[in-house]
Amino acid sequence: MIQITRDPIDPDAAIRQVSSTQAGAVVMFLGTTREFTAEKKTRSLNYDCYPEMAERKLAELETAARDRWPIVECSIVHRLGHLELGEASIVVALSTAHRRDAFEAVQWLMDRIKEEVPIWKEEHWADGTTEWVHPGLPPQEN
Amino acid sequence: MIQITRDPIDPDAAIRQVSSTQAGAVVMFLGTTREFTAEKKTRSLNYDCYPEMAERKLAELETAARDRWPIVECSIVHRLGHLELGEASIVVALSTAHRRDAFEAVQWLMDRIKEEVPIWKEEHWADGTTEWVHPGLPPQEN
Amino acid sequence: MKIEVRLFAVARQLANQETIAVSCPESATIADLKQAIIEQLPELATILDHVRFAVNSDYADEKTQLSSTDEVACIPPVSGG
Amino acid sequence: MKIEVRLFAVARQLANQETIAVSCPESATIADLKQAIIEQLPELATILDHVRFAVNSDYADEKTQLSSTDEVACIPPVSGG
Repeated sequence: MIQITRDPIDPDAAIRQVSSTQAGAVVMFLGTTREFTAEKKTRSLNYDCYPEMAERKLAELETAARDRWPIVECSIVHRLGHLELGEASIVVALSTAHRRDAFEAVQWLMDRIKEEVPIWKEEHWADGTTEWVHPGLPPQEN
Repeated sequence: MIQITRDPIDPDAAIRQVSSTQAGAVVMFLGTTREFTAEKKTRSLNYDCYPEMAERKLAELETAARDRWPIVECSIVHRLGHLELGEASIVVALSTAHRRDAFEAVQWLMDRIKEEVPIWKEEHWADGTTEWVHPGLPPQEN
Repeated sequence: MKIEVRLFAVARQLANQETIAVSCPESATIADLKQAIIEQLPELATILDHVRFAVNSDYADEKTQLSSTDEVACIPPVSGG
Repeated sequence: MKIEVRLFAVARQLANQETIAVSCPESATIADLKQAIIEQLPELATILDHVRFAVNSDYADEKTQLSSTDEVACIPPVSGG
């Protein structure tokens, strides 16, 4: 199941959704808003996305993961909008018969999501400035 | 935090316990009771342990994991006694600043727990027979 | 033809618009579109070497040909997850 | 001396006891204890090549020396998690 939402993420709902008597292993990744990046202090985050393409890319990645690993159930939820420190921006949870497949599949999904899915994070630094995060892009003069 | 308990495992409590504004990543593993092992059908499981040593070994493994990875918070809970299909026998959840450390640490802990911690699983097969699971031990005539 | 290009994140911030309409020759490719953007919206020039373009919600390459009905989007390096 | 050995899982099932008291020579090692178990409780002989022993909640090896106050446990291959 794929979801992009402005509501707070409920990791327990994701775990319940993927739990199954066909599975011996559930692995969950939760991305949370960290206070410090190197020495810069974050006050909050904002996430924006290209909604049609983001949903499509997430669905494609779920399908590709199911082709590679024997996944029983899979749930990917990404949050948008304003996030306070400690709040979750993403949950990826899935179940497999054996644990190695579950660890590999969740890591692969997270790696691919961070490369391919058109979602962007805006840092709201504690010093009052804001900055869109674009790995590899030279700093912009605004 | 280490816990060995006869109560049902609450994965959400483990996630809340390890979530932190110092961490950007939470990884959780949940081991659940699978219905089929190869073609044999399980009705339920029973877990027993050597309690003093199991708690000590789990605490040693948490310490060893913290020496290897920059873990912010860690929770390991193992269930004992009678488990129905789908119920969880173990949760390992931990948080780190960056996700690769969290994935590595949880996998390492699960591998070590399955080698070193004196806890045993008894299969109650659907055909009415029971069997202690001892990897590498030749089948016993009872 | 006019190509409508959706902008996100720093691209939207630099252009101060959610969508731009770019004049391109017929059967322009993504490479042609980038050249046209540099001429018409020089404020986006600094990022164009580092962005990808999507056509109808799929990543396109420099040689992808465009038609005026395509949904085109400028995708700066992503940072979700 | 008498060494009390705690049994778990299949070991407990085979011996039908939670604890066994094994007669050993003074300063016996784990290897000596195993030999004594084979003689005194032959029903455990089939598993002894595949089990580990713990002394005071730590895994011991064949050469570990025992004293009568040690807490000794027979640890068949574990299957938790």
